[in-house]
Amino acid sequence: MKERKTRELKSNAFLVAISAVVLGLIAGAILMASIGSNPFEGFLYLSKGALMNIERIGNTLATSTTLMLVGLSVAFAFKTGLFNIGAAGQMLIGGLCATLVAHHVFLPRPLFLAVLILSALLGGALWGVIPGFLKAKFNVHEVVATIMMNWIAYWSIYYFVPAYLKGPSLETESASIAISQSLRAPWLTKLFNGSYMNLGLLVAIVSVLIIKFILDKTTLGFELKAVGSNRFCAEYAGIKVNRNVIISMMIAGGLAGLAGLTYYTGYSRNMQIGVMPSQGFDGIAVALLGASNPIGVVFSSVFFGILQSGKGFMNAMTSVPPEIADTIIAVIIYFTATSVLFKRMWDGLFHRIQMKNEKKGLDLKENEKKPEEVK
Amino acid sequence: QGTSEAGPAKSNLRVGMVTDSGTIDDKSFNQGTWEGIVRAAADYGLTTKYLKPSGTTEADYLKEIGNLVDAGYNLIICPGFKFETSLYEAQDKYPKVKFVILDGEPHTADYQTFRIEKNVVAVYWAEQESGFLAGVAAALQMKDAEFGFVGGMEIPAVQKFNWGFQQGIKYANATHGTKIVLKQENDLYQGSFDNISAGQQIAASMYDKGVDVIFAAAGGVGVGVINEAKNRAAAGQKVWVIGVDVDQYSEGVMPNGKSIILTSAMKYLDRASYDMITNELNGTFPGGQVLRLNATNDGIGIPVENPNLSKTVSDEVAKVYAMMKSGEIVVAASADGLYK
Amino acid sequence: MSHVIEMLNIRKEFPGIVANDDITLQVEQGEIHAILGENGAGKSTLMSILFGLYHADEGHIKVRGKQVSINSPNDASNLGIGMVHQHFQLVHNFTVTENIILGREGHFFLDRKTASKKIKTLSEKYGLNIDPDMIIENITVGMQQRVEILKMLYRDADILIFDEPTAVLTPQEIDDLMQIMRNLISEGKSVILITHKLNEIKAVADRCTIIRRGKVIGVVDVKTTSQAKMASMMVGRPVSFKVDKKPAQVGRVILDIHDLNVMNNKKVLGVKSFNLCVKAGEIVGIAGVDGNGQTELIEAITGLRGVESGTISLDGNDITNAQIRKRNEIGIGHIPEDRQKRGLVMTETLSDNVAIKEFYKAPFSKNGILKEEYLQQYAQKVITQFDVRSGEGIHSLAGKLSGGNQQKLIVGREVVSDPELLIAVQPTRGLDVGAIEYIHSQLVAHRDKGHAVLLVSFELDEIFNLSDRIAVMNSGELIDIVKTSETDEQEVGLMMAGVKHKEGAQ
Amino acid sequence: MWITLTRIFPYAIAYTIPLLVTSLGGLYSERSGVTNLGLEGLMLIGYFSSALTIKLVQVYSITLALPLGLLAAVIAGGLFSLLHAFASINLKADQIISGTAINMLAGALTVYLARTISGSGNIRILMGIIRKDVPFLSKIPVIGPLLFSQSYWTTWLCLLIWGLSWVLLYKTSFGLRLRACGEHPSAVASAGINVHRMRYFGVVMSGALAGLGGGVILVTYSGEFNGTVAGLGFLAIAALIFGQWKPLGILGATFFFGIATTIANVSQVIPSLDVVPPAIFKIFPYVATLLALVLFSKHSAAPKASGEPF
Ligand SMILES: Nc1ncnc2c1ncn2[C@@H]1O[C@H](COP(=O)(O)OP(=O)(O)OP(=O)(O)O)[C@@H](O)[C@H]1O
Ligand SMILES: Nc1ncnc2c1ncn2[C@@H]1O[C@H](COP(=O)(O)OP(=O)(O)OP(=O)(O)O)[C@@H](O)[C@H]1O
Ligand SMILES: [Mg+2]
Ligand SMILES: [Mg+2]
Repeated sequence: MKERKTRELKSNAFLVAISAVVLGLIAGAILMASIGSNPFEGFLYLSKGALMNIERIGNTLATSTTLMLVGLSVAFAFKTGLFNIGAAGQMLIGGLCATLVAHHVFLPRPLFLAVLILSALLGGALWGVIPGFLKAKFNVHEVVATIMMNWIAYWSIYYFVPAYLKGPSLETESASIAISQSLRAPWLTKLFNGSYMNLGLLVAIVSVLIIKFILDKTTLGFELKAVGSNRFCAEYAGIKVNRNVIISMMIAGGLAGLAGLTYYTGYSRNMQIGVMPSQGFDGIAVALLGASNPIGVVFSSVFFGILQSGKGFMNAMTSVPPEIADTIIAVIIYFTATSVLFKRMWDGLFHRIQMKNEKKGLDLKENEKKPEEVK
Repeated sequence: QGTSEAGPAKSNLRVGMVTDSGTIDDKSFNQGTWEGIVRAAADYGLTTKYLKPSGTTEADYLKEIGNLVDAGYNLIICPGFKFETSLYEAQDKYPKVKFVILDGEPHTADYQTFRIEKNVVAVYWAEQESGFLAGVAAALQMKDAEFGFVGGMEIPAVQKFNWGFQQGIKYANATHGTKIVLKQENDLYQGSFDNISAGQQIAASMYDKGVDVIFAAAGGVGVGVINEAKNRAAAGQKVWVIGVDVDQYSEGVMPNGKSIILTSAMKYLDRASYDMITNELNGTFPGGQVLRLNATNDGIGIPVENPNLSKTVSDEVAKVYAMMKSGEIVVAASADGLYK
Repeated sequence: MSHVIEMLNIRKEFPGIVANDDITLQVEQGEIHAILGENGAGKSTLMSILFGLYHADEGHIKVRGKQVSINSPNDASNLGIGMVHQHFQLVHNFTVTENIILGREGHFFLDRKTASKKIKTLSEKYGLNIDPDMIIENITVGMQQRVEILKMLYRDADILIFDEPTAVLTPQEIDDLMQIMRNLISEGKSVILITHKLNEIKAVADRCTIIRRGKVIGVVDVKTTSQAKMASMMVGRPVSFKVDKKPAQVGRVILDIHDLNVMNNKKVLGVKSFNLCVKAGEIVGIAGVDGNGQTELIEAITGLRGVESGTISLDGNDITNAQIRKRNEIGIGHIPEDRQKRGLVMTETLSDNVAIKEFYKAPFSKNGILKEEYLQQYAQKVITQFDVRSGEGIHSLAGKLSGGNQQKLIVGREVVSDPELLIAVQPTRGLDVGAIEYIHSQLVAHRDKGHAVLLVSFELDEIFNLSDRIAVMNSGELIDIVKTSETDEQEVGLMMAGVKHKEGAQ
Repeated sequence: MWITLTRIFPYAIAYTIPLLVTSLGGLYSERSGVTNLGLEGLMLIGYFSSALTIKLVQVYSITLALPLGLLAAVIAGGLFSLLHAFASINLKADQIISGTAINMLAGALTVYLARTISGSGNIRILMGIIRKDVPFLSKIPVIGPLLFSQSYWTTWLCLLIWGLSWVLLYKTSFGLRLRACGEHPSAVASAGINVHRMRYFGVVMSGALAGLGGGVILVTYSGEFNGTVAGLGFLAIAALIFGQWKPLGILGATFFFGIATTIANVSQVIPSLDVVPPAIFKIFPYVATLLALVLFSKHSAAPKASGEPF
């Protein structure tokens, strides 16, 4: 009786994520109510704005696409114990490379798409590999390095685009990319009734599957995870830690570069200067809420996509400012960061329920035993 | 003005606006447009709404237009040339909705095809005339001084202000004997519309170098310029700013009640949005047309009431304005022989 | 005869374990009172309660006859209780003075000069020999410990707790410490000493409380009790300190180290002109006090640290600059010193941990794709063979294992991969006697299969029990290599202190 | 060149000061053992609350409005940082994630509130602080025109805070304890000091000072709250590292950033600076930080326990 081994019910990542989401939505509701709006109406129009018709669903998915890839990038880096806060810069550079290709490379469509995707991948990877290298070689903390890289990308774009990619008259953005040179596909646009839905979603989904495969099934994933969980043990085991850090940041950067691809050559078809893409930071939220799991990232990116995509219509129908969506996301992230709280709460709850059940079970057993003892 | 007979007291017209980069109270482009809408709404009892897009890409603009349309808004006003390509698509996508674009006209992204449908009105202003008037007014008031120009981004509307301004100074120097200097190094575009600190630091440098008046056509960068001028004026220095788009007099007011806004180069944005709404209510929406507002149709000007300009200067400018109306003075909308 | 400390019927529970179960400890004024117990017996927990770091679930504490409640180290300190922790509580980049006055600065503005003078005086009074203006990271471990002692004296502590103070000291430093303790007693202070080393208890303690699994087994008078008696009380059965093993069947040279120089973290030579060879079929033990270059030597052999000069060859291959993986492939197994830091990935499953060195090659994987099934079978084999106990078998996370089971897992992984050279560093640190016996037998079995074993241990007993030859290290140098059968602990102890064989034998 | 220098120096100093106090805030937090990546957000909180306060008060008294606004910034920043303190000290959450959450929360919340308050999201104030030459001192040759002319009183306030912080950290018992918390918290605990309380102090101080930094931006060169501090909070963190977690170091680092940014801003107006493309000046501080990190990586002076829960 002393060493009773019952499997204790434990809260899991999903439960924690849901708790954070619920609290985020509640916080949103309180904020809406505090300015005299009806939260139910707010959420109704928010979801309508995102999902009301096929076109809006397409737009929501197009928004999610970029978030998904950034989220995947951040999640992948997390798995290797790195915090990639530089997705914004990697998006910019990936997007810049893709935009250059879109303007200057003319090839048959399938080949062109391959080159386009590759260019964004490489651009992002380059921007990711630099902090990776600095981390591996000089132990420069990747958080600071990637933040610096963000601003370097920002100002490089700021001066590069007007100088080399300027449209006929616009100073603030690059020349627009022709549909045929972009990720937009006429059949998709038609299917989704004229939305911005583009081939990026395919890129994102394939990336999710590849990353999931790499992490779960390959020796590379094994190494990366080992380095992420305990770099000292990995080193001891003969795994080249530095090489893995560099590879990881390279892949993470590449994924963020793809996010830039979907945003700048799929969603918007040009690059704006003086804008740090907010997806770079929303992607952190996506990764955290998705518990750094590729499949989790898919769900959380769609959820955040709905928030981002539906807020405009909500603003049109009610007096709730669209910034409520960002506030909800931020609250969710705070609660994800403090998820220990929920873990304790749920574990405590489960524990109590279990104790109760166990007690019942014990009582039953004792009842069963007694007659035997009497015999 | 006879607005009472213009339309019914209550109407099912719902007027929406999508803001350009910058906010609704930018004391400039967005605000001017919005003020016209608000005035019309008060006069005719309309429902209005503006949406601020989350980005400044074509997709972002189209999305907000779609949101307004789906929310039942049937006249949508879009301030800024940045809406040109989104409206090119929207005019076909929402044929039942009326659109007004200010400072631009619908065309494809590659500038190959310009097409304006019956549900769209495009409005342009002759900013160069406005800049010219402001230049003349400032020159006459200051007589012997050094001027500077700070633009936001190098886009046509801003450039035209600059070119007109330079021509105005030259005109005043030539015909009224003023001695106004504008050095090339003091004529620049900062490169953004939102970098307040850069605006402040540039203005400070210019004032330090002896510039007395800065014409700021630069959104948030201009806010920095105005802040710097206020700071110096409060410390007793004689420095001025020329405002842009709307009468920015109140922006330059210091605690002592005086304003450092010498005058403003205005284009009557509010009038455009107000008039288009009126037209729509009267059934005279000039769909398919490109309107050009200038001196001849009172589309531009400088503030009439302005304590910072003397009576004689105001009178003199009024004469110049009249000559502009009559075609006696023609202001070029190009940089010929001027700083960029 | 008065009790300066009385801890009565103390009980302390941690989730899933009763660390202290009805423990009573009575310390007399002016005595050195030892506490003896296996790892995890609850000694540190008991002292933490006395020092106010933990709060007892039951029981109470009397200090100098008065019942007290100690809720924080401050309370303890105010009662004149001071503690030298197992891990030093010193800020590495502060001066000695700053560390000592921390929390007792006196005024709002620091007065380092006055404090420094006071510390100097105290240091002289107790023969501690400390310069108050040195920075902690620049002084030796022994000095750091004396700083800890000064910290207590500065706070006017007269009840001093030492938790395993000698684990990190050289024999000379241990002798000094014993002397310091005697000085303290003669100044009227009382000392509680926790140590695993029976000879130290014998040397200085007056009485000893023995605990096992959270319970007090007895209190003995040290003078009249033999070491064997104390040991058997502690473990609960007679302890045999000997391992059964046949004479070694020595074969070819497996590890050959020639004139090796290795830098330590402070960028000075930690290993100096070192020569050693280990042959198949023998266990060579490296004896020495912690910090004398063992870590650097092992890291150089395993490839975790670069070599300054010299050569290392393994089974005839020069591996001086080879990659770690290459060394593993040629045949190095390594039971690392710090199992939590190096040995395991705590957040991964047992099966992944078992495969961590070999996952990349067949049959664990093919073309970069893992063979999950094989991984699991293999892990199952290892944990069955080495009796690694866990909640969910191979799917448990390594971090959920107890310390002993973690160690068994590592030993299992390294032994099952059947390396030509098995390097075992402190292989039984933190283990109970049962586990120790098992691991010792496995090391001997590995030797008997014709492989080489290099053992590093700071416990002389372990070295003597297992080794066929003993290499003694001091300040990075090889003092000598002797056959176990031809030497004794005394001689090796002298050599560990740097005295060469011949000088010692004079 | 001298004239150019005297011209841009005062503005470089003005730009440096908000960075300096924010970085100083980061120093308190890191020294107490808590990494605060949320400085950007905390600055924003200060920026917003000072704008709001000044807008409300300026209609009664313009002279009172500015100091009250700064006070509000300090208080609001301090209060908001409690979120980070609670997460990283009590809940032992990942401090980098918590800091990121603070940034996002502050960014979203301030703009949300500003939009419901002003409709636009911008809050403009009537008038900032007027620059003045410091009497007598500005007449000293060489350093007079460089340091003591055209300065805001907030500059001297912030420099005073910087000086007092140096004294507090290095000359007092409290500072000794605080720094010890960032190096070896359990040593501090065993000396009978409440580590959590010290860390709360560090974090709240970082919030208060970052808030002050945001407020200073408003009352000096910006004049309006517009929803972003454009990465200055991150730059302050970079300065903290660049300055090797030392008050004098961060003074140098922030001034370095200040002068680089000012040169980039005004290079268009000053012909002698126009030869170098502004892109170089804009990118320079970030590249320099990366290089500094590489150089210092061997012996980083980072507080040893910073970022680790206790
Ligand atoms: N904070 C804690 N939480 C949970 N369990 C703990 C905690 N501290 C100690 N324990 C457990 O309590 C038991 C007693 O630990 P303690 O550190 O007192 O042992 P010890 O006798 O000092 O051992 P050693 O000789 O290894 O120092 C061990 O099983 C240990 O794992
Ligand atoms: N500080 C701590 N906090 C929480 N749990 C702890 C702590 N220290 C130890 N434990 C838990 O207490 C248990 C015993 O740990 P410990 O490391 O003392 O093992 P051990 O008694 O040495 O093991 P073995 O009996 O196998 O030799 C383990 O389940 C461990 O996870
Ligand atoms: Mg143990
Ligand atoms: Mg212990």
